[in-house]
Amino acid sequence: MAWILVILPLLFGSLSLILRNHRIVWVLLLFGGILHSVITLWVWIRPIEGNSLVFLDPLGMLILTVTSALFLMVVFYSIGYLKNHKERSSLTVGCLFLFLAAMSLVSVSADMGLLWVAVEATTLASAPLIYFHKNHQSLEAAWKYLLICSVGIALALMGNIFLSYAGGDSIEGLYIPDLLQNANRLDPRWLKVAFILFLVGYGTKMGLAPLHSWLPDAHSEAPSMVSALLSGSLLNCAFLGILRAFGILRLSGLEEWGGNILILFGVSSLIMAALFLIQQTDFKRMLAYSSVEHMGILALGIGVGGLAGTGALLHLINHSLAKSFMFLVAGNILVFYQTKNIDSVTGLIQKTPKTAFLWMAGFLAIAGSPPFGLFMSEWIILKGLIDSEQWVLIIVYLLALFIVFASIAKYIISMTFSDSSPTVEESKGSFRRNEPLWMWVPPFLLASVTLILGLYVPQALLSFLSAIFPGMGGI
Amino acid sequence: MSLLLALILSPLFLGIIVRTKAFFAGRKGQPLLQFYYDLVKLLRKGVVYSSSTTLVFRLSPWLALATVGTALFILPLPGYSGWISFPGDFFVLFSLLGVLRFSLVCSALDTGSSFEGMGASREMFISFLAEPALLLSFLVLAFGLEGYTLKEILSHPFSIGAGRTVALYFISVSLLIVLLAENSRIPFDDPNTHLELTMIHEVMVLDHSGPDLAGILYSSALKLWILGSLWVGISIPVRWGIFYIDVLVFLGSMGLLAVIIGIIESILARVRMIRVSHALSLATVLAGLALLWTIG
Amino acid sequence: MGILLLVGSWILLGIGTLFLWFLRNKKVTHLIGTVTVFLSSLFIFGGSLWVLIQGSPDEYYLPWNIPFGSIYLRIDFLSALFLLLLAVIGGLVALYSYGYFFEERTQRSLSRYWIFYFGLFGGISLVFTAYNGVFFLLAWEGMSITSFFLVLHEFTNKEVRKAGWIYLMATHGGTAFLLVLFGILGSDLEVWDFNMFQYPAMLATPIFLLACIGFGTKAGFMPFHVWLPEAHPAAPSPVSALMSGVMIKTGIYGLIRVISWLEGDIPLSWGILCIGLSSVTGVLGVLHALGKKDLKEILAYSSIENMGIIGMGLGIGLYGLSRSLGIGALLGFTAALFHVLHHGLLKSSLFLASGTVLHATHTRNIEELGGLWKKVPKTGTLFGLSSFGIAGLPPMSGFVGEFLLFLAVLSLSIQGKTIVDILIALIVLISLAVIGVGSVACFTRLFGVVFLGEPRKEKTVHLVEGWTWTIPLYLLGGMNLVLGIGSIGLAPLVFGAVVSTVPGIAYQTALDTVTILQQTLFPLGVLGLLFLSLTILFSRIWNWILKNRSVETSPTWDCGYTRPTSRMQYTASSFTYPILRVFRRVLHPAESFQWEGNLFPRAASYTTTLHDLILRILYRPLVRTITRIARRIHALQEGKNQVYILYIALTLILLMVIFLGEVP
Amino acid sequence: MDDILLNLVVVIILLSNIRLLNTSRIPVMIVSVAIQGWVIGSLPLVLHWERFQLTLVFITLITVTIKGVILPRLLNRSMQQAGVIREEEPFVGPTSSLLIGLFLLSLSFWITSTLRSSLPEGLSFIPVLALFTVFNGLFLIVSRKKAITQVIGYLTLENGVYAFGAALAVDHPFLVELGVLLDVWVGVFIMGIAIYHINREFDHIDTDKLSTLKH
Repeated sequence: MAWILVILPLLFGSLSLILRNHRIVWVLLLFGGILHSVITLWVWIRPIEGNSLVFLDPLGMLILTVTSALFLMVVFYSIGYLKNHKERSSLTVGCLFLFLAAMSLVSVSADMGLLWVAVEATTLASAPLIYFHKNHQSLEAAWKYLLICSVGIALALMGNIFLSYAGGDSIEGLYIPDLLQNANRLDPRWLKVAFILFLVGYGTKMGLAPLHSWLPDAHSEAPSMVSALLSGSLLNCAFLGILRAFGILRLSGLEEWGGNILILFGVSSLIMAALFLIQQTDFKRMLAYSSVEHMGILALGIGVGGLAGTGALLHLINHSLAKSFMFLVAGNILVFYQTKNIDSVTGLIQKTPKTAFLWMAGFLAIAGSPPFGLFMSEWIILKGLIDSEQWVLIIVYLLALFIVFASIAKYIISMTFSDSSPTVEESKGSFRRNEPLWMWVPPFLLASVTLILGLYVPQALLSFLSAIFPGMGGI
Repeated sequence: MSLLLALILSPLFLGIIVRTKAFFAGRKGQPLLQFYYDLVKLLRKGVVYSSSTTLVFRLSPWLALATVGTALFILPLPGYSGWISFPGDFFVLFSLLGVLRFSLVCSALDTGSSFEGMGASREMFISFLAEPALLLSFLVLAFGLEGYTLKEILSHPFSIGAGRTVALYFISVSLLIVLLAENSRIPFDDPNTHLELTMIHEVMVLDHSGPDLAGILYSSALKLWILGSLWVGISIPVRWGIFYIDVLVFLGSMGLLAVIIGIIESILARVRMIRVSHALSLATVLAGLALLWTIG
Repeated sequence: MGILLLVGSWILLGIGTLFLWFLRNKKVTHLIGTVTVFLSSLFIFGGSLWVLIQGSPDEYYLPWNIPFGSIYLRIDFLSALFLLLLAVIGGLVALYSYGYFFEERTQRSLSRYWIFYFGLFGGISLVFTAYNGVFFLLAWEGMSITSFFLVLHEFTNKEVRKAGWIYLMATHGGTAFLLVLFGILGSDLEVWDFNMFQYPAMLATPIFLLACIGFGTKAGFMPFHVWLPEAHPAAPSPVSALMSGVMIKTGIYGLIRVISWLEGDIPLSWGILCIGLSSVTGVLGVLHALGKKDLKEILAYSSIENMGIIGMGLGIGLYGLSRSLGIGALLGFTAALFHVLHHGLLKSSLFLASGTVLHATHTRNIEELGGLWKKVPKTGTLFGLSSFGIAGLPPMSGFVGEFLLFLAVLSLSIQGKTIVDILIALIVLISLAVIGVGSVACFTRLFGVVFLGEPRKEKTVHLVEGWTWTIPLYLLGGMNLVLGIGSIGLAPLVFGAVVSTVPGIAYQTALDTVTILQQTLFPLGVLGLLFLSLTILFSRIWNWILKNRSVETSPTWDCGYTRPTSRMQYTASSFTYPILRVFRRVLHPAESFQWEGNLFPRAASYTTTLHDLILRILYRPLVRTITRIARRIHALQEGKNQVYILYIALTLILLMVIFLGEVP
Repeated sequence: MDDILLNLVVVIILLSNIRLLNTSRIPVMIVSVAIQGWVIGSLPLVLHWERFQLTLVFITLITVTIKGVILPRLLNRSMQQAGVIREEEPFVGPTSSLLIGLFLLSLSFWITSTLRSSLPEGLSFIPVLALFTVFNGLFLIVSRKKAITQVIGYLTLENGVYAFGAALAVDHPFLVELGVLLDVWVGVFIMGIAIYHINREFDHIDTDKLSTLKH
């Protein structure tokens, strides 16, 4: 049953690669996206038991749902976006579907090996998407993405091998439920190495500093809907790998040890992101670095555990929504101004009010200020830190968040409110005022979801999240 | 009673000062009642208003008189309670002097004359330095005598306690300095100079004429009287408990104060503007010393 | 009932927002905006008045499905007092805005203004009524963000954008501290309702520090005040009026709330901390106000100074509580609340008047202004009155607060008797004296230079004094005068708010304080009346004297100088130069002196400019350092793939070495 | 007989690594990677020949063909396309590379010291070797400029990983191995394409010129 979630996009992808007519391809895209999300919903309603390879546990469900929802939004956006790039439609759509398939596989796979294969597959499926624009920069970005992530993934494979060996003869294979059950019978020495390898491997993909180096390039060069998927879903998938490993580690009594490493990565990512956001000149890179920062927050929260862990899982949802919608809006700005340079974008609010509105709202959202969901989740994490009395961490966390807020605010204000010099219209022949539906409806929907999550967090959701890891602490 | 005394005798007070100075200069000097003649003469004149002035300018003499009048309701005879007396009334007294300052400075700025502006600025400067000393010394008195009202403070200053009487001397000196500064006497200002660049108080009222000028002059005389009686109440603590004798004593000591001021004015020279701050900070330091004395 | 009225006002605001969202007509938009705010302010006024009259707090509880959150609205006396202030100022400012924004260019900017104004208005009222931590913080942030957009109203100006950014930074940073504060207070609580908060004893001092920073940023305590002198000049004047009149008071409100939660004995550090912070705030604030040349900047600094006075009141209160000198404590808190009301009324009216000046002259530099009284007499009169009041002179209400503070200090020193008490009293008193005289100097300067004398630069002044421009000023100024004289009438409300909020007050002390208040406030009122009647009397007398005299006008006497020009007037900077000169070691006013000409004097110019002390010695260097570090760090990402992979390898090796490698 | 074979394997792997380190001619590198592929591909058989299974043979065959035949051919082709046969001025010259290689070897000895004790006698050297190969691959990627040399480095890395797999996780579903093969294969395939594109875009494959995106 769970296979459908993988096979279906695979099918659609290959179809759209075969028949190259862009209209058909668009229809396929729309249909596939909707179908996938429908199936995901159905899986929620009628839970299914997995087999030795695939299953659907809460964690997987979480990632799967986020991915599927984002994909749906991206579908609407991309159909509008591809109108201007008809010739590349079939390849793009095909790769999008393969990407979706890979990500769904990641979230449903019940075997660490399969998970690993899936993560590698995401790399391969998304590389052509990053190379969408077919110019020097995008090529460079794709090349870096490919090489760095492959290296990382190779390390993760080593992690798999070590894990299987840590199991010894007692545990057959890498079936996650088995591992979780017999976690205490794993050989800690090998398990530790395995975890470090997983962390570095999947962490490269997830963009934890200092392994994040591919992330800004890829996000800034890829077409915006792809950046949205990369930042909103792919990073989560990589994080899922780490979470699986950490789950095993927790049960084998190494929680403290592993948590410290995670906290280390979280802090370093927070600081690096904050410092790199100062004096940034490219607004898509700005968003990318903010992703690094949020990944750091996730790592920190999980590492600290307790309430912070639950907060981190909530933050995962919020960040995916907010960041992807921010990337979509950035795509609009890119379409209008034909530049990613912050200084040459002026007077959004006068020229494109809807986009400006969304851009401002998105800023408030990703900078973690009310009434958006990220405020809530960041705050729960802070509460977790306070409860565990990690005063130094609290200071670092708040300071980094503040610096991030300050620098992003600076850019956003100058872009949105600066006086629009007429030269912009004159020089940019392609400057357009009208904002078609596809440009602002999907981001608007995403934004409203984040908004709701900021003002109303269902108890069901919270209990669901806090049940994911036993003893993760609820509210 | 104190109200009437002040209203009647404050110009005479000025007269005594002038006479003392004349005596020391070896002149015969003007009659003691000269200031009454001046006031009457001014009241009979007409007025000339500057073309750039506004209502504020007209308001100033009224406000000045009203302020001082209100203050006189609070001011007690040393040892007796004023007409209106309540905890912290001396703070009200000082703030009323602030009102007087406000109206005068505004009227000075209203004329748009550079000299009056300068005078206003200097007035502000001096009071800025004088105010802390004044408040501080009264805090010391209130704390030392455990009194909230002027009556309690002025009735028996020397009941402050044997060890602390030194504090009273400090305070009376610093109060004297403040008195001279606030009423722009020598060494801070020369009330009867005629070079505008050096004047402070007088230059502010250059444009007032006739009844307005009379009002201003009278109010400043009253101001001098008020501060003077405060000083007297603290520094000359002779109380018989019999009202009329106490009144006579008070008047005598006021005369004494006038003579003292006259002597000071005739033996001291006017200090430079820069040095004013030194003198006034000295007053504050003295008050501080007094505080230490009262605590320890 | 009170809550109902409040909710009604919020509903009203919501409906107004909907209208504004869909309307496209300029006039209608403007009208709807004004009317909505005015009506809802009436609602709020009624609600708070109801609570005050009925004499018992009014509350409403509804569970809310966010972590630690609940919709818990509560109007007690304290909230009611602040709500009254909000209602009065908010409504009048809205009325003023009607005239001020009448020539606004586009409908969109108008509706933007009004929607955010609704947001700010409603946000503040929520802050005053929210009784749950999360709810409060959400309202708090909503207030901050909407006010940020209001500050950005004239965003095409670069300065405005910078100011907006600084304001956003300040308010957000402050909120961060509040988050930690509530996190600590609400530890092991299911729902963060205010009435459940209690202190972990060993964290008491850090908690108060957090509160002081978090709420003090909003209130403008030094050194967290930097946003005020930036945001107030940048914002349109009505907005500055609302922000300075009410919004910064939310900081004070928060501080008082934090105080109200503590039970048992208060650490001495609280009072001392608060007093130290706020006396520095007051003195430095007034000194900066003396040195600045920008009309609204001066007003902003004077707000800071007044916050200092209020803070000193709170500090005395806290100190008195911890020394169990109840009377002094109560007097201190009462003084603080009185001063809150006073400053709210007068500062908003001053900002509104400055708005009229700006609208007429298009400059904020007071060195270029002058003689405006003759152009806008009503505004001039009210500005003069307000300056008089804000300088803390009797019989205006500003004096009542300072007087009560003085009384508090007095009773503290007399009853306390220990050296620390005396020193505290000394500090407060000295700073009170400096602030008092300083503000007199500052506002005589401001009023005199802007409205009196002759215009220093010939500017095209187009006179605007419609009734919407002047009525708010009249009402605010008048209310202030009434409060000053009839303070005895207001005292029960304020004192009730204090007694109902401040913990650990014995019944007897309360009674004694009441008697003291009666003993003092009544004579104050009498004196005020006396003063007014004397003034009127003298004016009558003068008219009678001058009835049959010659009253001529001639140019100002300039010591025989034949052609006096307006440029010969004393400038604002030289007016306060002597005072600043005393503090030049601290403030470092930048002086520049040009003097061409060798033997024979030619054109010479001398200017002094005062930059914010804290900004100069604290924030600028900090930002510079962080930026430098960031630039260094950027070198890590030079684009070479090899290097990136090197990072991965190094990370791997390091992790293995640190977390695995043990020497065999 | 058995340990002779093992020692032979060890020696070959070590030598190939060292050769990779200190040569700058790409054909030579390709050849040594191919040899390494042969040996490491045949590791499972060598290590576990006593429990002789068809599956083992099967895996070995596939691995050897891919690692030892197909990939080198691919690399050769892209080398021809790119028209480069030498790695000019690498970031780290051959001699110093050797020194660093020694350092890496000792490092991998130290890191695996805790693990080796828990291994059966015959296998105890494998972690060292494999880890060394992995580090070696990383080092090649870091220290060389040409895209193709970096691919070779990546291959070496994969070899090391595979060595681990072959040594430790042999009695395990073939998922992992298949994964390896698939991914290596596709990876290199895509990289081949990428190199082809880089070549066409920049008419060189010096990846250190690919550094326009920074900060």
